[in-house]
Amino acid sequence: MDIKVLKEITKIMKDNDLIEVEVEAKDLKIKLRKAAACAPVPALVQAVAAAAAPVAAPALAAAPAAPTKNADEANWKQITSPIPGTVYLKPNPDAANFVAEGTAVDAAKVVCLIEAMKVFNEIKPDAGITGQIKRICVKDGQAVEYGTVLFLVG
Amino acid sequence: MDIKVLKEITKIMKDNDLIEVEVEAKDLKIKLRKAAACAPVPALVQAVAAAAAPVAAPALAAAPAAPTKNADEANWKQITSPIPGTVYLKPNPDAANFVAEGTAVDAAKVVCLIEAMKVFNEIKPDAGITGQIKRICVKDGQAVEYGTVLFLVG
Amino acid sequence: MFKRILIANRGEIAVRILKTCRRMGIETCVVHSTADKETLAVKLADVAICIGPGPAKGSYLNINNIIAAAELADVDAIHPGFGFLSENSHFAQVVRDCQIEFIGPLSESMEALGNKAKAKTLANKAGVPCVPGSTGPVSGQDEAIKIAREIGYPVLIKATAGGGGRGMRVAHNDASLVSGLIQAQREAEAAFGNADCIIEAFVQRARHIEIQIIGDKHGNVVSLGERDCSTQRRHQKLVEESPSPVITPEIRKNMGADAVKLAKAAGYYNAGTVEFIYDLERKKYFFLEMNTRIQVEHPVTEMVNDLDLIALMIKVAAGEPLPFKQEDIKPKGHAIEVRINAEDWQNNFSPAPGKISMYVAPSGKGIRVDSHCYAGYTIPPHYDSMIAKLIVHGTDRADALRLLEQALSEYYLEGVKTTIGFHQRLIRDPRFVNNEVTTKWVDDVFMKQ
Amino acid sequence: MFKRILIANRGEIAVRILKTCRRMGIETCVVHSTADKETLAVKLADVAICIGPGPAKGSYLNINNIIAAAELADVDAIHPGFGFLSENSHFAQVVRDCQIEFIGPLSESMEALGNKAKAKTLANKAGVPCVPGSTGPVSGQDEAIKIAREIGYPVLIKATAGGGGRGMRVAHNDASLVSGLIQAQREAEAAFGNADCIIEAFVQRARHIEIQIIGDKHGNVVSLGERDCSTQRRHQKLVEESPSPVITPEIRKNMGADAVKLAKAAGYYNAGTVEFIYDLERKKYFFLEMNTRIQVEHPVTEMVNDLDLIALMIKVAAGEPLPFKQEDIKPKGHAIEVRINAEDWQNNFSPAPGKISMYVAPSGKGIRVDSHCYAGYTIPPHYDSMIAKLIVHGTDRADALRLLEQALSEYYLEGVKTTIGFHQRLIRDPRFVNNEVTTKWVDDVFMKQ
Repeated sequence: MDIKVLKEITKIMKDNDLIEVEVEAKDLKIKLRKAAACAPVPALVQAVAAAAAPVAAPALAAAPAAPTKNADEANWKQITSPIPGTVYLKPNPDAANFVAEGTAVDAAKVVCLIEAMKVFNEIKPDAGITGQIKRICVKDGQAVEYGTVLFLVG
Repeated sequence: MDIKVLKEITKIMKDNDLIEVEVEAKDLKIKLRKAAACAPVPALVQAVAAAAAPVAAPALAAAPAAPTKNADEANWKQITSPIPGTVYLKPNPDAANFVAEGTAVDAAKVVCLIEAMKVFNEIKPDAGITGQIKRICVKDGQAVEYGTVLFLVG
Repeated sequence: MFKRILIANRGEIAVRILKTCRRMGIETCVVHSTADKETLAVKLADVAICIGPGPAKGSYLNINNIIAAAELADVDAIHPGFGFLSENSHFAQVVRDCQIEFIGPLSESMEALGNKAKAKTLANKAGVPCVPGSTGPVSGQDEAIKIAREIGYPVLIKATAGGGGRGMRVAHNDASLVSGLIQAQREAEAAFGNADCIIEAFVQRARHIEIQIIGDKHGNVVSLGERDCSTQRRHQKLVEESPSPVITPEIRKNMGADAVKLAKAAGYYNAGTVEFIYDLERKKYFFLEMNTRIQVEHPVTEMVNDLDLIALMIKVAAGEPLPFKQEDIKPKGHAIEVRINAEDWQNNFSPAPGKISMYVAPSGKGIRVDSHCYAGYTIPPHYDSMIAKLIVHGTDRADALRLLEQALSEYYLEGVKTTIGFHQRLIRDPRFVNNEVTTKWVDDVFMKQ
Repeated sequence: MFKRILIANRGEIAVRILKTCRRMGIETCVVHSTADKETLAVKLADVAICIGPGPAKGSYLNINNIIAAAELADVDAIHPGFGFLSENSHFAQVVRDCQIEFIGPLSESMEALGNKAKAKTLANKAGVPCVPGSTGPVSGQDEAIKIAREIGYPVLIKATAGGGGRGMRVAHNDASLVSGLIQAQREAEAAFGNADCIIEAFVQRARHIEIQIIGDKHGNVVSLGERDCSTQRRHQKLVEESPSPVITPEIRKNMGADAVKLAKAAGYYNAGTVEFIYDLERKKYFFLEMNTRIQVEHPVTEMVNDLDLIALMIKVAAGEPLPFKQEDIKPKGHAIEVRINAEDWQNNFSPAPGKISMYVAPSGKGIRVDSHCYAGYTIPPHYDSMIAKLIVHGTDRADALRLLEQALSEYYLEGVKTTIGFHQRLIRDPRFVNNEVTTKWVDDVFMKQ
């Protein structure tokens, strides 16, 4: 084995804030561990396969929403509540939801209503958020605050 | 395996703040662990390289004494003060010091006096501390407290 | 009594209000920005609702979102604290229009007294002595020069919508008056969207003395005595104390009566502060302005009167009559407050936000600390730099100063620069100890030595 | 007055003593073990000296090292706090032999009153009522049975050197007396190196009431009123209050007079506490023992009397006469102290040392917290588990309980388990509120429900 391999791995560690790396070649076993900010290091171990390819840092979802499940999710965008209020997913009790998982959305599409001060505010994705609804993060009638994640769009 | 490899690995460890390295050659097994930033690193982890001899753990000097300078120092033992008081390095003002750097010491050798409660307490190394005085960490007449490092012995 | 109160503020005053609510058995809803998720009030609140991003414009000044939170949390009343929307009469009106009680005066009273020129007119009518000068905004340079010559130089140029020293200039002659007026107007336009300025006689050696008043909805208004806030830096109060060590009992009594007179003239209720300037040469006081809200330094008044001003505000807002009459108010001892800010006082008091790594506040008899900080808390850069208010209450001023010196020496805080060192130096200065301070002293003398 | 005092203790009492010293302008030297390098007193002290390893035997009980530190720091006096060497008459004598003032009573007084059998003899002589029973250690089973039959079962077996509930047994008949005596002697021998036991009548429904006294070197001894510490778990005090809600003014007066009588009989000076058991059935009190030092619960007495007991201890140690007479002592209001410990109270109060990650103590009028803890502080496993003493002072007991409930709800502490939840539940229990508690109630009723 060449010492250079070790050096390259330590560089990857440094660049990705990893605190643990395990590599086992010939049919490959890789184990990486990242530093938890300050907390008692939770075992967030991600097994990645692929020989020499650089390892993507497992981005933590910023929001206290649902935990991310796969690599795709890291790229999903959030539609958040601009105001504290009550979420309504349908225009009226008897109607269908504005959107479902898979619905295509853009800045023109009403995705839900948030009632605040007796006013039903139509919520649309911010400019730049286009794609399909990947997940609905709130329930009909749920109270939300500023910044609560309503939908994930991918 | 060449000892140089070991040296290079320990250098990589030091440069990258690693606390654990495992390398298994011939078809490669590598394991690296970095110190978690905030957690009070509990296990004094021992670095092991391939099939070769174990590498000494980079022991942290427990005392707030002088910073260690070279690998040898990690093995030096401390003679500490058992009592708050005033250190005297010589038996009387006109005499020579009890010990100098290089003096051989063992549990029978008086290395200094600590005056406490008008009594001059003869300080000798604890049993098991033998070797040469490597460094004198206090000055004649200095006030010390319990645990103050007086001498390093190697 | 209210069942649940929304606290539309942050920092130590949010904690202060929350504690009184809890003591009264009232639930609390604390609204906060995304930058304040870790503030103490959020942790202590019965309900905490995020209302917007860090910059105050989107959160603590966002009327829509605050009202939305109030309806979501189903509160009976809103306490605005100080700063932010506390003196916004429109906000008070919106709150009341939503059938929620605004814990403060009527919007009309806020409008009548919150504007300096209007307030001065009202004070003149009510017979409260004002600094001689223009009775309203000056129309231009010519009128300014005419008035300045009448009252004699030096004169002070002040923005009617101003506060905190912005939009203020001193002029010593016609030339500096003209240039000062232009600058003040420009600054006022930028800061408050209103360029109106008034002109008045400038008091050379002044003490800043203010009267705390409280009124109920039944027409009762009582003065709770004065606070002397003369130790200022660039018009920002640094130290507040009560009683004032420089005025006579007679002046104290007249000031209090005049403050009550003014409040009554405006149909005022709830807590308010009537600020006066006291001219050390003429030994006369003049009405400066009125703050239609609770003030940072209110604990000074609480300590000498042994009462809870926030509780009184809530009670009178709920319609209760004041539980005392003017003759019941008998302040005891001497209280001093200093503001502990996260500022590098040796470097022009520049703000020093950051993470507090170690925090132990002083405690003990006669020592009070109002704060929202704790070890591990990061002071966000969006808001003011206040860490805590340290208030001491002694038997007399010397005793209070001893207590203050001790409390400052016991304040154990690491991680950010603070003004503790400034206060330690200040209270050992013989001129401060001997009450030789004027409102300009810190700027002109103390900081230059 | 002393120039520098050595504080031979740790935890909150070290901070408590330090603050009073600072208030009095006296420098402080804090000695500490290697496990206490991060404690607050070390950070606040003028001089801090490490005297030994974590286990108390090598540090806080190491007389040699403490005296060495005292000479190194050149102190005038040593305050022993409570626990550790505070009741060690040998230590007091060594200190005085070194020309350093021991802030406490004479060694002779400590010896006369620190031993329970001796103290009881002295009390009997002085005419202070004692629980009927043996006047000294029982020689064996036969004498024990004879005495027990004379005074009637149930009887209590107590180690003369005991404390904190160790070496204590209740016997309801001859058989349980014999086995209990053996157990108590064995326990006492192991814990205190002294197997001597006395036997006395067992009071079924008891309140623990104690009198705080203070004496000067001029023969004056004054009672500062009582503390009721009946809420105990396994003989460990949990809550202390003053005044006692169950005794009459007459009993209070007699208890105080008897406490003073006993102290004078022993030539006692400085602070001390005379503990009584109050029999709720007979409505009589009996002398239990005397603690010849400051106690954990002393703040309760400070609050109702508006004085600083630590300052008084220092002053009388320096030779000053007491600044008041018995008739000047007029306690006001009602004070309650609860001990906040790092214990898992739902799991048999097992100690729960560890790191405090978040710490904000309650504050406000009538609320006092004595503590050495802060966020980031790790409670070492070597010593007791006390985090803080929370003391409230209200106008009456109901007011104090309201304040206490609020203060407990404002106590914001994360990282370790605490007894806050226990106290919250306790003070809502109607039997506690209505003063139906006896010294056994927590063990026999409250913890079993």
